[in-house]
Amino acid sequence: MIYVDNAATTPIKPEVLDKMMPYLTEKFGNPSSIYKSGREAKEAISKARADIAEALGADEKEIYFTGSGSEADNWAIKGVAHSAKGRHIITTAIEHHAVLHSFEYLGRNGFEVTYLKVDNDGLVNPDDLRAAVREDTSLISIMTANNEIGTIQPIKELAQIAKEHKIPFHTDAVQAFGHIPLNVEDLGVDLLSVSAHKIGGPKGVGALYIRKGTKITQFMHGGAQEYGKRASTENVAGIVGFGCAAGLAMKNLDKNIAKTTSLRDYFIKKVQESIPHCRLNGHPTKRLPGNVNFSFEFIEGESLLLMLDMKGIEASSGSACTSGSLDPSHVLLAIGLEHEIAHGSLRISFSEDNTVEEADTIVRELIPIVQRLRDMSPLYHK
Amino acid sequence: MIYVDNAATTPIKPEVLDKMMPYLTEKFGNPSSIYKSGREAKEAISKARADIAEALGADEKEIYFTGSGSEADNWAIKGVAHSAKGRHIITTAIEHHAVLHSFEYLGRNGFEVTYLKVDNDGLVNPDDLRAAVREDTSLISIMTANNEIGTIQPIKELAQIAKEHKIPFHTDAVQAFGHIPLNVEDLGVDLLSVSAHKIGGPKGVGALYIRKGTKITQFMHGGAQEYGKRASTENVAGIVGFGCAAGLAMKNLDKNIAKTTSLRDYFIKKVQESIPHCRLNGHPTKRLPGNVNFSFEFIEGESLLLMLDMKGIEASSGSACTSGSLDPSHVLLAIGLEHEIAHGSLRISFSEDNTVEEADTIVRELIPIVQRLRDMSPLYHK
Amino acid sequence: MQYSQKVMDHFANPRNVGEIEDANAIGEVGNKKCGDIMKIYMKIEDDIIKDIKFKTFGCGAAVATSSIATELVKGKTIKEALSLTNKAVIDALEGLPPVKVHCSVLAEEAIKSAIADYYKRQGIDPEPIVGCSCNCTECPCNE
Amino acid sequence: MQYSQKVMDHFANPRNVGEIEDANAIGEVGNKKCGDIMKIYMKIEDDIIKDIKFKTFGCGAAVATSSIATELVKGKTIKEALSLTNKAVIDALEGLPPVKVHCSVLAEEAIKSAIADYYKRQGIDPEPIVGCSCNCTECPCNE
Ligand SMILES: Cc1ncc(COP(=O)(O)O)c(C=O)c1O
Ligand SMILES: Cc1ncc(COP(=O)(O)O)c(C=O)c1O
Repeated sequence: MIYVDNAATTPIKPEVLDKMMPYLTEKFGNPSSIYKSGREAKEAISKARADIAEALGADEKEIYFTGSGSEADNWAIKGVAHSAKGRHIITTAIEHHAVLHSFEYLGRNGFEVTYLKVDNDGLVNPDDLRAAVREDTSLISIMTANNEIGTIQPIKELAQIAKEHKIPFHTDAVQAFGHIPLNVEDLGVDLLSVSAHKIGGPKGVGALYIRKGTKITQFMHGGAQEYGKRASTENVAGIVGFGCAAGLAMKNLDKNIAKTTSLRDYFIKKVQESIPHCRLNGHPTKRLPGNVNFSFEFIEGESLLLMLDMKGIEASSGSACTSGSLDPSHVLLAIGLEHEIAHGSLRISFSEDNTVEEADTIVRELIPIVQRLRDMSPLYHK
Repeated sequence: MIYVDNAATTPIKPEVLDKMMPYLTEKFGNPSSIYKSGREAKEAISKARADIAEALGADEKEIYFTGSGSEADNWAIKGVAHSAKGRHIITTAIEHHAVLHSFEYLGRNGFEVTYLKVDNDGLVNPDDLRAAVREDTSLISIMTANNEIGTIQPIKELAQIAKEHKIPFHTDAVQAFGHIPLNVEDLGVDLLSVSAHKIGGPKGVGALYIRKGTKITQFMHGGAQEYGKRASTENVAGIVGFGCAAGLAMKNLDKNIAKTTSLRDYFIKKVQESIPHCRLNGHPTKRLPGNVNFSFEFIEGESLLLMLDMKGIEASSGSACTSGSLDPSHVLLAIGLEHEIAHGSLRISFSEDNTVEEADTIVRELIPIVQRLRDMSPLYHK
Repeated sequence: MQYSQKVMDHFANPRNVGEIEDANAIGEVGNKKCGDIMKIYMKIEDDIIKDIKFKTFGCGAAVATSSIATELVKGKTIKEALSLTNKAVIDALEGLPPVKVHCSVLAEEAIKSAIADYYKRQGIDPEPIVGCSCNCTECPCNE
Repeated sequence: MQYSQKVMDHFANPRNVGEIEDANAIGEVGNKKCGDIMKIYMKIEDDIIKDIKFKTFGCGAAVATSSIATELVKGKTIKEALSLTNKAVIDALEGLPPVKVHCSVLAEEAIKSAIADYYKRQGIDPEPIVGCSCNCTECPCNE
């Protein structure tokens, strides 16, 4: 099996699971309990929090664990919007659904939303943001890197505009964290979402960075966990795994970037050389190291994925959440693709564990599959 | 080490961890992905959902996994309140903070809240509920069993009152699920919260039962997971663990109830025989099988816990969330305890894995500890 | 979303793929926006569908429903073919995921569309015989 | 919440627990509602705290701060004892969790309260010397 859908989720790294195991077995105490097994659990969480904080250049007190990247997004967006007076909020047309649907929800509940357009490479134009800002703008949320096409936004420049207008700036960094360097001070963002399962950690754990002084309402009410801001008995093992995965990702960041970037570019070149009528989606260089997104004309994405799966190749046609839905990717439409081309996209997301041999195998299998589907397609004429 | 704080959390059962392991290792696919590893994950979730549904006598389509019991409570309460027209909501004075603080939040945001009183045993009087119901009441939430004093409410009778007035009825069954028989049809409730880590499952997974036709807004926006009602990449391993733990709990329910009830009653009798000035909190018989809650006059609970901890006994002075807080338990105050007595409570929560020998050891250690603290107390006069 | 084995079989080994050079009945339904297009070619003789082929742009279910639908009507009379329902297509495939049911509708309509074309070529108004589905360019995903 | 080793030591082995039969200075601070009550007994001779004992109803930190405070002032002059700050109590215990800082305040006030009692017994108004903290029945948890 060749797994090249690391943007959808990643296997837990063996070192990470090792660190989690004690908290799935004998160290099972509730971190809120004052006795030994409780204190051990609490310390483990503190340690993980410090790891995440360090990875982001943040203070430990600014890191709040959540149950997912989606929860971090929901909390950031609804929490900031609801604590503000202004009723105008800004995001982009290519956000992940966790952001997009949170904005749509606010849009149905008294807020006015501006969705910034992107160019053909998926980039937001800072001038567009400048033009969109109003007196009553109370939140700007722009993702660091896109989950489908991998395009990396000029967050520093965009956050600077927000700062000039004293508007809280949130970025969904779920795809970027652990894959490219990120520093909240350098970027100048006020809120930033991350998720463990995209970097070799477990599913069901995320975190939200909230800059000190940022006004945000509570999302989950109850016990005093997470500095009293996010109730729920902590997913101790999950949090420990997240901390460990973040630490590993940071330790190997440069090495991993070099490796996956060269694998990505090698693969892109080979596909372009061997399959006609294909289009690379996303920015050629400002893109996530592991991300490849191709549209193959005349064919539909799901069929392509199923055929690859039959050959033991696990890839995606966009974000995992949209598979099974009938709509073509909102991201591909936003970068200007025609509907039928948007339907025919393939996302390959490499991790540092993928190899050149795997890339070669994928290309070798892909060529006849694309041809076969084209031969079956009423849109294709040789 | 003697662990008798099973109401705070429980160790993961070995069988449960066994079932989880594949999903922490090779079966790591994203359940939204269409290829093999994704489909495997999706099937595992369906299986777990069926297990939870069966344990509750519900339909699979009525079970929604969440990131915790707290999230299930937050969603149920805010989701129903926000989708209703009426602005009056009812709960009790002894709810867990996840419920209580959600109500307080709504109370600060346009809702009027009635907090039902309880009697000295912690029981809600159905007549009080009848009297509290108004034309514009849009939600009633009453916990099945209390986490501190173990009192089990007459939910069936209370839910019947709600039904007569067509008011959605939610019950926080986090402490009750897996410990006493529960059937949503028999109880007649519309929403019910549960959590995995209280029944030998992992931390960071809960579920909400939502009766078909119940109006509720979405809490977590994003992907189409959980029938489109609760976005987030699923905590697959956690969900699998929850399903397995629920299955085990149901299989052994009668046996476990018999065992822990007799251990509880044995322990209560021994303490009452050997330590003067103590008071059993909660109802003598309508209580959770494993729950014991004593107040020892003249002494403070945290000191008691620390001394027990030094003897290797892990217990609690109330809910885990309130330890470290300065306020005495709102539950103990609600059943009419004086402040200084409310400060001196000890909760022992047995599981089916605790033994008579452990109970004997606890009593043996408890006697001199209570005496020592009393000798140190300015309130105690021999 | 999980396909049955039968769906996967028809997807992996679709029957009757291709075009018929001298087809006397051609139908096309679906549209690019929706992401599913089915084109059916038939050779009808003496009211009997002697040969049938398809070309499909679409998901796994779209391919599988096209394939099974051609199998179900091949060698049948026009009348029998017109009585093919999307339900029969689903049953023959041993079920379809709910989000893919529209593909079975598309397959039913593709057959009808080809037969309508057959009547048109002969100067017969297909509407009373085939029904109104003969010009289906609206795909169910826009509903 | 995590106690330092020093806190745990003073909690597990509190110094100077008990009462002094012939005490000439007794102070009590805190209240039942708050869950912390500290009672200090002193034997003062020639302005020097010759002996000191305490009884405390309260959490681990309340016991530990009582214990360390009595150690810190034992054998000291009244003036030295009055200069004891809650900060010094915290430092001597190598830190306290934030939610427990009020216990160190209570310990400081308990000492002052006993000394105030000493002056009162001698017909001297303690207020100018000890300050206003001598009648602390309001506990910090109500703030
Ligand atoms: C009665 C009750 N409700 C809700 C909760 C919260 O559940 P969780 O710890 O999964 O957030 C708990 C336990 O902490 C509880 O005892
Ligand atoms: C950009 C982006 N944001 C948010 C999420 C949601 O994170 P999670 O899967 O932890 O809910 C994802 C992945 O699913 C993502 O790619």
